[in-house]
Amino acid sequence: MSVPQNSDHPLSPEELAEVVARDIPAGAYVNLGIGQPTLVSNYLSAEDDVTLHTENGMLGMGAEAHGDEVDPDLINAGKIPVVETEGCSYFHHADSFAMMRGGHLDCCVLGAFQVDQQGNLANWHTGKPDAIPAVGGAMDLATGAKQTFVMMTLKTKKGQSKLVKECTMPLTGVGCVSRIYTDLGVFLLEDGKVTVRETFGVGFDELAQQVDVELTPAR
Amino acid sequence: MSVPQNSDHPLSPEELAEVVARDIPAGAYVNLGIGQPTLVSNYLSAEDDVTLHTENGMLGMGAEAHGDEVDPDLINAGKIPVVETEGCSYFHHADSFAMMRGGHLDCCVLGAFQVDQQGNLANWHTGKPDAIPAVGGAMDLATGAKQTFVMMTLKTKKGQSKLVKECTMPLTGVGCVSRIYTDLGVFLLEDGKVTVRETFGVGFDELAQQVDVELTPAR
Amino acid sequence: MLNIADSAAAAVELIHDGACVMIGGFGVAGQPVELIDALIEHGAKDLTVVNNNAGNGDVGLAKLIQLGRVQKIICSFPRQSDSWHFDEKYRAGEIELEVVPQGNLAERIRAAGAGIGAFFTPTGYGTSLAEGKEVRELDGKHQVLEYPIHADFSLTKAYRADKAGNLVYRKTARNFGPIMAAAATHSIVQVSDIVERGQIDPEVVVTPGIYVDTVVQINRPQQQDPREEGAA
Amino acid sequence: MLNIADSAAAAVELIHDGACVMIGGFGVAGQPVELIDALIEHGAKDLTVVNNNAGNGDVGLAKLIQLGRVQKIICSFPRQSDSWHFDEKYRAGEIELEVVPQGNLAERIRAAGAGIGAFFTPTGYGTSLAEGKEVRELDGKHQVLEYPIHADFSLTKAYRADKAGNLVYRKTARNFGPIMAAAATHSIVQVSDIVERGQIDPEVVVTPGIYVDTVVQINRPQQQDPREEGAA
Repeated sequence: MSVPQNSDHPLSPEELAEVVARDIPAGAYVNLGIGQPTLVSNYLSAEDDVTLHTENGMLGMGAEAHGDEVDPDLINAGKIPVVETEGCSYFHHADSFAMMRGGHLDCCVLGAFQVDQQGNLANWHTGKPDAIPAVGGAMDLATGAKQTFVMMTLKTKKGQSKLVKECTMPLTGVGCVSRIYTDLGVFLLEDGKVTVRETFGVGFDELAQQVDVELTPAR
Repeated sequence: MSVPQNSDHPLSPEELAEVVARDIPAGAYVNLGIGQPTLVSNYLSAEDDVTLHTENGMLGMGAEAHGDEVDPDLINAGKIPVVETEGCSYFHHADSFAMMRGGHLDCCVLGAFQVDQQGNLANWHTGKPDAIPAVGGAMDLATGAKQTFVMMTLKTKKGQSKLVKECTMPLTGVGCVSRIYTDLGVFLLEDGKVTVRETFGVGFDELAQQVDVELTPAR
Repeated sequence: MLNIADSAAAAVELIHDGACVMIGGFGVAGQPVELIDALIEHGAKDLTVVNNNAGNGDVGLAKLIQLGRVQKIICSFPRQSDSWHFDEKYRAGEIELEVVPQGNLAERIRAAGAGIGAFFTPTGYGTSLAEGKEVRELDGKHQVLEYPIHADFSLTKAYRADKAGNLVYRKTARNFGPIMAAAATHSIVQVSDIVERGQIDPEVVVTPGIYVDTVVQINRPQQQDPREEGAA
Repeated sequence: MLNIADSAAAAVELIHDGACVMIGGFGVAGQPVELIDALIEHGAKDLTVVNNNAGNGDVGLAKLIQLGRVQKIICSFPRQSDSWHFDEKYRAGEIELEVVPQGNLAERIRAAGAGIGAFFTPTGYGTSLAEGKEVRELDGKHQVLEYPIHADFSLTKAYRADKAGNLVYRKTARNFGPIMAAAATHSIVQVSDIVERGQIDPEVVVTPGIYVDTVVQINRPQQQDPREEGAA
């Protein structure tokens, strides 16, 4: 088994964000979902020339705004005030989602409740019968980008793997996830096969025991 | 028969353009087709506050440009250089035709080869087997506006009526024409019935004999 | 022809019981606060509201819902930490909800303004939100048939209008404004500023005046701090 | 990442035999004259071309057709007083023609860029151009199902680009530029001017840089007098 264990401890969200950031190609157009994925922006440098998209109508979104920078007319999809970057642009909602749906974003990084080995994603609805359904842009993001990466802890607070054979929660998108970044390892999904690229704080064999999905080591 | 004969001679294209212009409500958004309909703009005054649309991406199109006014980047759908008016705006082709298709134009004035009593329009193709088909924006114009007016001579050069029971030429649009302005009279179309509103240089009875469609006098 | 209303109250006076009303804004950005307040005062009921959310706190759309004036809401994200009035009405079975993925919501609104009768979109395929909908495989993807959302009225906010009704917006406050104005039979827009024709460069007009029926100038629109509103 | 090409020749070098190439412009306005000339020099053949017309006179697209390099053309108005090269090839059965109503052409190009798999449009219903196409009655109108037009490359002209690839246009030269850049896998744009990031106001960007792959600066683009071109 030749899977590299690249850390002696499970990664913190910040450490994991750095791993994701390293994998985003220079010059890419990227949408970072609300929550953990937002951290990725902290590890993108100017030389990476990565342009951030926010689905409420902006390319070239900058960092969170503070103090006098706050402009109520300039917020991100999480409704947090942000700033402009040089070369940014604004457009309306239909144009913004056309950009996404049309496959123009190189990559989208999303959180998840569950991902299964077919790349199906569940991240919008816990499926509880009394929960009010609320999807926002989750389904559009899941299916629109050239590549959809998931970033999550591998396990729930109760210790259950979120990487599953088949999602039991309501789906957000079908076969859309190509890569999963977790605190315990990075998983590549292709044609129903789950390959482990690297692990963190755990060996491949130990990891394989904790997940009810057949894992293949990367060559 | 109470149809007013409002001229002692058949109207010239300029006189007819003036009749059409009088019928365009103040404040309307209008598209004037290539050819005779273009003349209508000469009889719209500033108080009418009529805004002209040109399908190649402009609202608030002004008059034909002359001399130093000519800007190769500012042309109308007939590829004639025009000027701006105050309050004009530019947009791309998809937005321009969305504006038309979405029913936002109050009125469109078009030329025609034939119109039939069902309001079907033929104005893009003579139907000759060796003719190369070329439609441009004709079909979009025919069906997009709230009202489509036709402006034409009632007869062909060979003396045949262009107002017919059923179009024999290839259609541009189905049931789209609500009014026909001709040198010999104005016809209103509704539910397959053709009403004559007024005549020019000819009485109602004489006109009725020249057209192979049942004509009803306006009350 | 453009109607320049004297007040927000005058701007919304034609809104009738049973109307479908689109309300612009994403979070606080682009929210036509004064027009919504005027609609609350106005009293129209049995409304269908199209908005990205289902109201926050105790004001604006949330207030309209609390008052029982909204019969149905079409939105992408009704569940927020402070959407208690919607929650209550929904759980009591007093409000109908149609949840639409945000991009499909935007495209359906755009389709209404653009005269498109229906379109196939990959978003939502295989999910509960596409249940019972027609599906086709196109361009190698399963796609769902979606229909336009038309409205009787739209309430939106822009930055500036000229007297031809041309609009420009500010930053991400543009969001749903342009497409809602085009999708509504009667669009009502609040702006901070109304200028003469020719005072907005024709190259930078975002919403051409043809889409605008009524504008009202609200000099200093209310605007919450974005942080005071729940995330979505 | 934006590729700033040194010359029109370098800008078009990736165009391969058999490619589908969209060419912007309506009449002379927005015609990417230098890019078309570079494509003529380049030599790519068996092309499918998407343009509003089918060439005029003996230059540009007409020349490309004359040289037998265009296998198929998708356009709204191929018949013009000076489209003799197209006429000749068409009558000789040497070029395939798909005539599309101009608004459907624009919307099909837009659909390709926007990821829409198909859409229903009223334009063309009941005409020979809709023969054999699927029809549905929607919103009280018969509507025809139309599919997106994707392209491998687009050649368009804008006024100015910044180094993020953001574009602005001039007047009616905007026409097909924004939608073709979005519909093509690789968009190539000639501009009169390239400026630094931040030199174009983000509010007035018409084509965001995400849609632009290659730009080339042509300082003084050729431009015919509009009157020298046939009407359509």
